[in-house]
Amino acid sequence: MKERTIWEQIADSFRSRSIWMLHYCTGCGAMELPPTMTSRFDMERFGVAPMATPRQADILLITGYLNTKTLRRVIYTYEQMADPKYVIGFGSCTINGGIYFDSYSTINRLDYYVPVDVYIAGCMPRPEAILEAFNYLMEKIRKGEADGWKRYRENYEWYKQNQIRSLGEVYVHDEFHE
Amino acid sequence: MAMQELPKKDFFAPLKAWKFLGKKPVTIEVPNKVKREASDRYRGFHINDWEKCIGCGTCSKICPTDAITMVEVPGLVRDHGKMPQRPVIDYGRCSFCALCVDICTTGSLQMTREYVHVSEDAEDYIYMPTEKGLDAKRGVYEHGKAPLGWVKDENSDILDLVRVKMPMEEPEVRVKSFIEIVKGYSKEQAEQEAARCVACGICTYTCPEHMDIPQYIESIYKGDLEEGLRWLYRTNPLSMVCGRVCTHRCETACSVGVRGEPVAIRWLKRYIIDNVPFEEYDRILNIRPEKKGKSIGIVGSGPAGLSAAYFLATMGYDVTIYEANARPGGVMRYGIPRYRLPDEALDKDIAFIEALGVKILVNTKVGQEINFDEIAKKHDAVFLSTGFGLGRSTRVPGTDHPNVKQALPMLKMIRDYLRGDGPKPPVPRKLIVIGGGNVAMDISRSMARLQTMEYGEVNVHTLSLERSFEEMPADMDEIEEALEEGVEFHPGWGPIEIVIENDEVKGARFKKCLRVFDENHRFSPQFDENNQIFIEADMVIEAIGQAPDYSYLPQEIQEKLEFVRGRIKTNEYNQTAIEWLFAGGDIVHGPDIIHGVADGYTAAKGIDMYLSNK
Amino acid sequence: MMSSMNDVVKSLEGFNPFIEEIDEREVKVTVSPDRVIAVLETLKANGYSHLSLMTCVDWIDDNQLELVYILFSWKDGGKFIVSTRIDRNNPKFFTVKELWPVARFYERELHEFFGVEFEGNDDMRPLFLELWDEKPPLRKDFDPRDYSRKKFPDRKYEKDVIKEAKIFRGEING
Amino acid sequence: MGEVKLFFGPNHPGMHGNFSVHMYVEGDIVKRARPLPGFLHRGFEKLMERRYWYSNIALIPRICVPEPDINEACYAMGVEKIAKLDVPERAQWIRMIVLELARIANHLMAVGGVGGPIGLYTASYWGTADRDRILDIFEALTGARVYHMYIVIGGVRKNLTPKIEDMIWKTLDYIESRLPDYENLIFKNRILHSRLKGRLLLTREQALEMGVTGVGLRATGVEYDVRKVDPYLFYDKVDFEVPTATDGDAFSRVYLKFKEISQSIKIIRQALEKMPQGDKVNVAVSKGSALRRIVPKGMAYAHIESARGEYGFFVVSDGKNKPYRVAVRGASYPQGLYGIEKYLPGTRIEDVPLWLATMDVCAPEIDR
Repeated sequence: MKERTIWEQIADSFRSRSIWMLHYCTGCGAMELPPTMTSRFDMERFGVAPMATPRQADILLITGYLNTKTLRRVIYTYEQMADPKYVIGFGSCTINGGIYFDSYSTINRLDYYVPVDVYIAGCMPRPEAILEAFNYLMEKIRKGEADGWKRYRENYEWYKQNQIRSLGEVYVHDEFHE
Repeated sequence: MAMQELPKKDFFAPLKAWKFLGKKPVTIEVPNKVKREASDRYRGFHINDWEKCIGCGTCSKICPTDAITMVEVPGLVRDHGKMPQRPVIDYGRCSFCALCVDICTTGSLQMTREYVHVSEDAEDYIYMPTEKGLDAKRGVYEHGKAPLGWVKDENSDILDLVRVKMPMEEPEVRVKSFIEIVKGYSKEQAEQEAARCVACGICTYTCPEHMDIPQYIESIYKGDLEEGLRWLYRTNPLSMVCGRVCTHRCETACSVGVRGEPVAIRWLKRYIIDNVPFEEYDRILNIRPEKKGKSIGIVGSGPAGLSAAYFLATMGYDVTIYEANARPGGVMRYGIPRYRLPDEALDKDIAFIEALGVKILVNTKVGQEINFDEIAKKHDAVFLSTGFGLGRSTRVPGTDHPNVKQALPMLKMIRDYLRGDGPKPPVPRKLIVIGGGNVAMDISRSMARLQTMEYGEVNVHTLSLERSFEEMPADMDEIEEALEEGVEFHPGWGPIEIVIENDEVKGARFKKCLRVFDENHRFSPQFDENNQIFIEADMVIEAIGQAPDYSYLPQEIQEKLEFVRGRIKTNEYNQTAIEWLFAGGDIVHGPDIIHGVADGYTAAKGIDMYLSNK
Repeated sequence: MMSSMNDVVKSLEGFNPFIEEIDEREVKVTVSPDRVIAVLETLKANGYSHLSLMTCVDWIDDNQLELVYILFSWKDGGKFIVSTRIDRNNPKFFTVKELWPVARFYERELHEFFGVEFEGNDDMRPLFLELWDEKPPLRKDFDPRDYSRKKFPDRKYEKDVIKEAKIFRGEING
Repeated sequence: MGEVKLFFGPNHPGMHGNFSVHMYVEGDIVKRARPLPGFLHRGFEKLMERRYWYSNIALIPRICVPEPDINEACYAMGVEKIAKLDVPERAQWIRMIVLELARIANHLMAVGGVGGPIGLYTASYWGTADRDRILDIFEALTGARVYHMYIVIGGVRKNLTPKIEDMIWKTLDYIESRLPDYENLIFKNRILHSRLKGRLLLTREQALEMGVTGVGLRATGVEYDVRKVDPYLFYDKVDFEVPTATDGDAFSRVYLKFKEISQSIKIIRQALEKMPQGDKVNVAVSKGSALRRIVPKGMAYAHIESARGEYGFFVVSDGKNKPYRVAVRGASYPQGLYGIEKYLPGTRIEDVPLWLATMDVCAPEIDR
């Protein structure tokens, strides 16, 4: 890994202290996000807060399984996000397909399509585990190790090719299509 | 219900919220290492007790996510009832349903309350559970201290631990005659019992013959008996016999039996045989070997001889069996009592073997009717399976009296009598049987039947050196059934003498046995000479073991063979020191039918190899 | 069977139905395809106006698809399972969207998952799947595992789990 | 002003779950709307055919995430109906307790959920925090917070211990004590009134024609509740009311959910009192290990009143150890698909998330 300049180190340190997650419930793991966000577990004390639009968000939470239809939107969303950006994979499904390993519509491994910075074990992970993952990610950002976005840029061709293999085409459907 | 109306504008209404200002805030800092402890039943990460785990792989079968794979661990031994595999869990699949814990045959797989595992490397999510748990790496808890979460209890258990009860004749009924005790499963019962099997295959390893037990049980479960029959005949031509009287070592290894009653493998085998019509065998099994033009001689038509004959015949050899008795079958025909193994069952098995072209020459005792050398000359290879035909004696004073009998000849006499081949055996009013093995049970129960038929009451005392039923070599079911039929047991007594008055047996005296085996598990009984009993009897039957008879073998052959404690030494293909001579059954391995069948199988392979290479 | 359901069953007699009682408040009515709409209309008129579910079962061994309409009455709590079988190779049936407008979506779903065509319902666009390129997925001869293997690769772990486990157990030093 | 095409969702903070509505709007008014489901389609009905009757319990709770227990109960009841299985009485009471706790949790979440789109975040915070108390009960009873996998064919997996019973009593008391606060701070709140009152009106005829069940139907004044009309478990042995309203608007739907919480508390208390003691809480559907337990040939439809309406499982068995076919009736299927197309045009853009929130459109159960 390249040596970071002092400025980059300072920037990383700031980045790690205010990460904004994109508010997109891609799968069932999103069910544990409301408790994590609200008073009981309160993720805001770590500087993590929900954000409505991809442009302003730092992290993308893939909360569990992704079916092909969602994956297209996720790729759109991920590419819309500004660098540096990070991805957290929730639960078994993002690692190796989880319980939907034999489903005809869900993907099996997330890092085949977009780079993943942290995985959380569990089905679904508890809020404490989610907070642990946030802490872990912050630590990684601080050390400059969370470089998924760089990998996506460097291996763009590989990722694209995988996306096409599973999706046919990355394309967003319009219900009216007139 | 009156709908909630918007309250009138009240200036102070928003101030209601202020009442929470006075409340003490509840803020708990997130601890650094150990997160909030999960509940008692939490389904967290797995642990597996490697000592308890038998590697049956049931967890991987039930897993709805295909997360568990069984991986062989080098260094773990494959043993009776144990496999060297251990589960590996993929947390990229696991859904934490705990079905694996609930179905675990041994209870070794459990879940902890641990739930935090975060990593950027997906490789960290495959894991082989040990006693320590996943935290052994992170070092969150002290080693092995991750508190247990979800464990199995009797409600969550999804293994079926209770056997389908085999319908049997009532003791009062069965003791009056020699009708078969076990009635056999009905279709429904057999399918229910087959459903208990988890198809782990541990039994296959334990079976001397390595029968395809999970496969034929699955055939029963699916209702496809023809397929089941094919599985049976792949390794065992005496399924009819084994389905009734096998010592079922497989059931002692059965993984379901670790916590509950093992699957009734033997009865299921019997169910297939009982329910496929004999006429269909030829069509189903469809054995059409190419003739090889070589011939094999087999001495003795016991389990080993018949099994070898079957496998050799399927390979295309011409097989001739020499049998001393009037009927083929050996111990199955003359040893095992009729209430356990009816003649018809045996006839069916033998008939099928004969149908393959095997010649069985009965009343041909080698050494009398035909010379061994003649057999050796006639055939390309010879297989010996003459069994243990001689009884052993305790040699206490008085055993030379004519009313002190050996179990095997008595059993033979009873069977001959029952099928009308021989005279009625003497039936004493009071009988002593010395011995604690299965032969002792057989003779005790046979005599009990004869007594009931003759006098209407049972008076059989069975004494053994072993001091408890558990120690006795006989099967527990046998002992229980004998008890039900009225046989009286006296475990822990050794004979001193047979009391003879006026040339008639009056009874026998016994002394208390203190121990049977010494520290090195060698047979070395010790007695308390002061503690003696006397039991009245008109007849004493000794059933303490059998011995082989090699008198039919010519001297020069006997000299060439190696003997180890009365048994012939062979190589792994049952080949003796003489390369064309093979041996099997009791005279090589013992002590039961299934070992004989296994010997026949390996010997057939050995003979085939020997003849193909010659 | 409840008496109120019994009356309804009697009114269906003209359609030559095969009646099976599943439990006290649940009755299965099997009729030939051409009579289904009439039976559904009769049941709806008799209070069984709530279409709980419309679905399909693939009986591949009989080469048939079984269409199932489950009707529920809010009045007496009875359920009618109306069933009919159509040819699996040429699955065509009639729409019931005039009776229950929501059936339009059920029919779209069945078209997508089983390939059933509903005459009279022209909106047969895919509902749940996007760019589907195989036979209808809920048919019995479709193997989702194969499809998943082909399109969505699994992870191949490379870690030496045995070594790790032995280190955990303290058998070897890591 | 011309019509503008607007994609609402799936990635939108006002969206409930992963769901999308494509619409044409003119100004703020929706002109045409079409639902676009399928973002959560996992093919459950296919996957269930590939797993054993028993191992399906790992799969089914995932069909509906906010209230997973209804799936387990429905599936179990359907199979029990085919197999004509007698479930231990205690297990039935425990199931009722679990289902009602799930209803409370779901309604708390829904009351909180409506706070999101209208900007009343107190509701979200309170609802979610109080729901967590119920999740704590679930964790103690079933071993997991969200996916309980607790109700199985033939009963429940583990017994209800006195310790957990005590926990339930205390939590119920707590939640009951909170209800007046909810009433005051949320349902007397001006924001809620001005945003929900009189919005998204639905008449009884419209609701019945659409096939809407649950609070969406009861808000139009009918007392149609599966628990009353077609009682399952022991709902006929407990005393409870079905709250109804006549307005048929968004506000009354939310308010009915809130009212149902106290009815559920009432049911659980009765169940805890009436429940017989015992150790046995399940029976096997047939002899054998779970790998080979079979269900006799047949088909049955089991439905229950979920927090969102009638939820049903249609189960077909061909006598083997795996289901032949399982079909799921998601409670929000009519309002989530047909309802959006038919009743959203004419409303304002900001009412769209309210339709999803107050009619309880649950994306995973529509998609499956």
